[in-house]
Amino acid sequence: MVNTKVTLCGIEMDNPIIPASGTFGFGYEFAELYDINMLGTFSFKGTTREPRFGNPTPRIAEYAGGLLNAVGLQNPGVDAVIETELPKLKQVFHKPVMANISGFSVAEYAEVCEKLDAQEQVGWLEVNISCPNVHGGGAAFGADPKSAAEVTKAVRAVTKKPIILKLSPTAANIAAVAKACEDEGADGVSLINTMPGMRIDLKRRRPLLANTTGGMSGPGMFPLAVRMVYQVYEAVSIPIVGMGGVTTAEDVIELMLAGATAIGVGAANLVEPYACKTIIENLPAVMERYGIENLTEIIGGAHHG
Amino acid sequence: MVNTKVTLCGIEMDNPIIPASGTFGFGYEFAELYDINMLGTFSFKGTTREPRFGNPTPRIAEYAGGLLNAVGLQNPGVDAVIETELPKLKQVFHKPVMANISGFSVAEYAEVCEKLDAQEQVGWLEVNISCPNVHGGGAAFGADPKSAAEVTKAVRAVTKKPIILKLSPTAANIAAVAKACEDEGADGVSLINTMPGMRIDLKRRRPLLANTTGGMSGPGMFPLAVRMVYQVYEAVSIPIVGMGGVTTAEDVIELMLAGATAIGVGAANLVEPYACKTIIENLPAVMERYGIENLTEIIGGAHHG
Amino acid sequence: MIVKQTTLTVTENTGLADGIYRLRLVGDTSAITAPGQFVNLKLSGFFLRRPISVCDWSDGELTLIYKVLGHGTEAMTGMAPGTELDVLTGLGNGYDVSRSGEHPLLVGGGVGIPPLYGLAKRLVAQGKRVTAVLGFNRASEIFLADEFRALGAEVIIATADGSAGLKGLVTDGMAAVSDYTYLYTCGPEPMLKAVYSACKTSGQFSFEERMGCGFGACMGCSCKTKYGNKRICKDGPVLEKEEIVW
Amino acid sequence: MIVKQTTLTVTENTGLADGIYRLRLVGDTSAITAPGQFVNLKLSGFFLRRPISVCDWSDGELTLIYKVLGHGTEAMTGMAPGTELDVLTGLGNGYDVSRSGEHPLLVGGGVGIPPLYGLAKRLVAQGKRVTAVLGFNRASEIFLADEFRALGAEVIIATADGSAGLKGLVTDGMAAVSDYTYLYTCGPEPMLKAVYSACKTSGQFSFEERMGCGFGACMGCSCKTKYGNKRICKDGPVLEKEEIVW
Ligand SMILES: Cc1cc2nc3c(=O)[nH]c(=O)nc-3n(C[C@H](O)[C@H](O)[C@H](O)COP(=O)(O)OP(=O)(O)OC[C@H]3O[C@@H](n4cnc5c(N)ncnc54)[C@H](O)[C@@H]3O)c2cc1C
Ligand SMILES: Cc1cc2nc3c(=O)[nH]c(=O)nc-3n(C[C@H](O)[C@H](O)[C@H](O)COP(=O)(O)OP(=O)(O)OC[C@H]3O[C@@H](n4cnc5c(N)ncnc54)[C@H](O)[C@@H]3O)c2cc1C
Ligand SMILES: Cc1cc2nc3c(=O)[nH]c(=O)nc-3n(C[C@H](O)[C@H](O)[C@H](O)COP(=O)(O)O)c2cc1C
Ligand SMILES: Cc1cc2nc3c(=O)[nH]c(=O)nc-3n(C[C@H](O)[C@H](O)[C@H](O)COP(=O)(O)O)c2cc1C
Ligand code: FES
Ligand code: FES
Repeated sequence: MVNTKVTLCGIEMDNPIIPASGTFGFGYEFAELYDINMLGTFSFKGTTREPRFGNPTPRIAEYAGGLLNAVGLQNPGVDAVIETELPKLKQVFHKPVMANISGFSVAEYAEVCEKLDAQEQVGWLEVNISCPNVHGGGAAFGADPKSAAEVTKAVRAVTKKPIILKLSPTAANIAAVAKACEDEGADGVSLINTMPGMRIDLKRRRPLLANTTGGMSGPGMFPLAVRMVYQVYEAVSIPIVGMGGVTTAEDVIELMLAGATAIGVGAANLVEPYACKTIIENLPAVMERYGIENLTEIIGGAHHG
Repeated sequence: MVNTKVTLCGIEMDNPIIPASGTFGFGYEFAELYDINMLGTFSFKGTTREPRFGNPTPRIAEYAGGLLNAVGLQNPGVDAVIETELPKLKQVFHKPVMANISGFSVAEYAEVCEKLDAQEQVGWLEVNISCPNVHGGGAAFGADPKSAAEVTKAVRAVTKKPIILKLSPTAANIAAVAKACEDEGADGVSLINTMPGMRIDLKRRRPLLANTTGGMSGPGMFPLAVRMVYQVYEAVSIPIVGMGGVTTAEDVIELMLAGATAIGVGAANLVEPYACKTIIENLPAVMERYGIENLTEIIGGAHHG
Repeated sequence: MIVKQTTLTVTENTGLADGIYRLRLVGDTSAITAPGQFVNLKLSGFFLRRPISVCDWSDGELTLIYKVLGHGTEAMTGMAPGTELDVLTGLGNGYDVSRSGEHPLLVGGGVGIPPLYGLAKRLVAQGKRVTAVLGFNRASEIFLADEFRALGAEVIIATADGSAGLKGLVTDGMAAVSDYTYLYTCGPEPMLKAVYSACKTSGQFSFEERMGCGFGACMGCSCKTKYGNKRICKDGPVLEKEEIVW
Repeated sequence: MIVKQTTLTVTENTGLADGIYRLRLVGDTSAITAPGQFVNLKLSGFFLRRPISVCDWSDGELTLIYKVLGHGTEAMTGMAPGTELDVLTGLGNGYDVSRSGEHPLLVGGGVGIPPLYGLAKRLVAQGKRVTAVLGFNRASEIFLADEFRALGAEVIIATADGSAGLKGLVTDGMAAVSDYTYLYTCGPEPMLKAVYSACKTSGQFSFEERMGCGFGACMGCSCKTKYGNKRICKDGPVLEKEEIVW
């Protein structure tokens, strides 16, 4: 019997599979399809201080390797998440959940994290720093080490729960951003968020997405994710949640060899609602095929040898 | 009758299609398959001062959106290109060719450009600044505006031929790099070069490519190319050679609407040796479908309206 | 709505009109509970599924009608009988037939017409008097009109170029019907807007949006309504006239 | 070599041994001119083509033998007769049969064996005495041995686990042949290296490499030789013993 357990920032998980934020809502849609307690955990929809409708539609486009989305962080706001979503979630999910937090200022991150820190159901705080800093000329917090460090510091001050900074692949040097987060007390990093891309509607001769650009995700981003996880693994000693284009149990092994301790699965859930269930069910057989007894033993394995 | 002609840095081309550097060798392999004079032009294999064998093999891997390559600029060196390749090319290609130049120092770029400037067959000098700067800690010249400007300036000093700086998608702000090149006298920019990515061999538990990382290209990169061409178009007024994942005549229209004057086709040539011929043959019908009479009229079209 | 992932087998895939095809499938249709719901088809070589309205269904059989629009629907025309398709079924809320009154008016444009067929069939079965206004660009694109008539529905055709029926839009067809009790409609958004303005009763409007998932997970298809934000795929595609915000 | 892109139709796709399949195709084979050349197959759902050696060919017919290694070759097992394949044919230099002398020795390991079959056939047709040393991991993986015998070749089997023929490597099989005039070999690189050391004559060695294009355009498959840099796909896959640099 192989062992799929991993430990992420001190919390043991039955397996490394974490549906990625924004692709699993608050879990209910999937709970109607299968018992989501089989998951390692899941990261809920990116939550902000105020309720947000997000961007106008169309918000979705396609490309050869997956999809582009410009949802624009639609969410009911942190207070409604706490009052409505978490109690509903409690009925169907009995493990610590990963809270995903977005913000447009350092103060907003801290405020939202502080509120979610008080929620017993929340195991980890995943802080998405791919959002534009409204006080910083609109560049993403995750674009440079300095602003990433600021967010980390502010969040660290308000919670003792594990904080995982979610990094953007647009960073000029993602390893440096990860290191800056670690230095300010981050317990982990997760990567990669989506890569900004664009499609144009040939008939209208205008950008297809109402928001002009959207984030690329899906299997077309997988080698980028592997490369960045590999680079970040060499720069930090905190655990990495690897994601970007994972669709199979083999992909899980590949990203873990690159250095990930746990694995986010995003786009795959949208087109294959049972994707995470299937990956978890296939994992033991794939581990056996590659002679892996304990999943933890392969984390970062591609760096040695 | 639709008109597929475009003018790139003062040189008129029958159509905008340019097989991208590194995917078309010096043209002979394709000249055996079809008359390559039907092309707009083509960009020959990246040429350096010294002959280079490049990286050890394996140099090629696959992903859902295309391939990764770590060829590592294998080429016979500029002197052999001039003595052997260009005379051979003259037999089969009668249009101005685009010379693609790589280097590892500013001086090398200038020296190679100066030599190729003297070649009558060369119409444009495409200067690939995605290479690591050996005097700059190994970061790519194209990663920041300052080093991109330095290369442009040095090359500008040795040639009156049109120089086109080839930009890397890893730049934190590719529009700023393009602007810096324009300011130093670049006649055009081309983008995007490949995006560094990585695959891991599950059996060996080691990076699949001998070079660890390789450049991602093919249709999985197309929305990234569209976004970057769109952004650069807003920042500069020199023409853009757009490329990255183009496989169809529709893709050509899409990148031109984003702002490209001419279109590079790379990975597609490798798996469909007739890709460029097919695109050129399909272009008039696709133009008619979208009501385009003159291709030039749609350049940057997605920005208005 | 209860989503079901299932494998359906193509039994027929034939052209009905210019660029319009009928796809018949057999397999488990148990998740389909109301006309106006849709299914989401996995096509080989494409990442996103393609949402197509249920035109008609029975136990074990499903009929879809699709128009060739882009690469995906183009590829669909090549699916031969015997092809197995991975399909998410039971998506969307669908129309509420209990609201129709005695003389429901059904207004459809182009590929908005197919879901109205399954609706008409159920309304007729309940003894309602059904009038259908069907809008097309031109005569060569007309489909399903005879099938509506065969159900016993009164059919009014409108074509933009006047090559068949009334020359004009579906709203011109609606003007010819004075005594309808309720309205059901589906079609492109500009048409829905015009129908909304012309509509003299309450009614249900079915919307289209580009979708990431089709079952409520991604917020790709959100719209604002008077009753709050809704997802076209899960809380729709059918909205009440009263809640619509244009 | 003259590259030709053509459409070939599958007529047979059957298992020969553990994980080993024979694929027969019909269509235009006119670009194939020498044993040891290869073709490059477009598989639906994969970006890169898959290079497979020509096992045997005649005017209008082509036989390939492939081993299931990864996702692409796995998908190949599902290609039913009638499937049309986009194939680049006529790739690579192939073996030079004129060099064989009277008693050529052919040494193949695993899926390095198929190209040697087409070679053996042509050598036998020229009246040469052919000996083939065929190496496998175990008895259940043996294929083509009977076909070599049917040609009239002497066959020596070596299996790593001793479950058939000699227990050992192909070099153990080579040791049993003393009077060969020339050597042709194909197999995994460690085997080629061992064969190189054991080889007492001149010979030709066929190499594998991951390929971007397969026709010389991308420099994806380069290797160094004593005669300069070569592309396995175009200047190879067959190299002269004398030029090899390990
Ligand atoms: C609830 C619903 C029901 C539908 N019912 C029908 C029907 O019964 N018959 C029919 O012919 N069409 C119907 N459509 C529209 C149909 O989904 C699109 O025509 C189809 O997805 C186009 O795919 P494509 O690959 O040909 O186009 P492409 O433009 O190549 O597709 C690219 C992407 O955009 C999406 N897309 C493009 N156009 C549309 C559109 N108009 N609506 C939604 N997504 C789009 C595609 O799904 C795909 O994800 C329906 C759409 C929705 C949302
Ligand atoms: C000149 C030549 C002749 C060959 N002849 C045969 C033959 O007759 N029979 C046979 O079974 N195999 C042959 N091979 C090997 C065959 O090409 C690979 O087994 C096959 O490409 C693996 O594809 P995959 O999708 O199953 O593996 P994956 O690992 O999923 O493939 C991923 C990528 O790596 C490439 N790749 C993986 N392994 C190899 C390999 N060993 N050599 C080259 N590319 C590889 C694939 O082509 C693909 O581009 C030959 C290879 C070469 C270069
Ligand atoms: C529709 C959609 C919505 C997303 N919303 C969020 C979000 O709210 N917060 C966040 O941190 N990441 C969000 N992401 C990014 C994913 O969590 C993930 O990082 C990314 O999609 C890469 O993984 P994938 O390729 O498996 O999808 C979203 C992605 C998608 C596709
Ligand atoms: C095998 C290979 C070799 C390449 N070599 C070069 C090169 O020598 N110089 C260069 O500027 N770009 C080189 N490129 C990048 C391409 O010219 C092009 O910018 C990139 O591949 C994106 O286009 P595509 O997606 O159409 O391939 C190479 C790409 C490939 C796939
Ligand atoms: S398409 Fe995903 S929520 Fe509607
Ligand atoms: S594979 Fe492209 S040159 Fe050999």
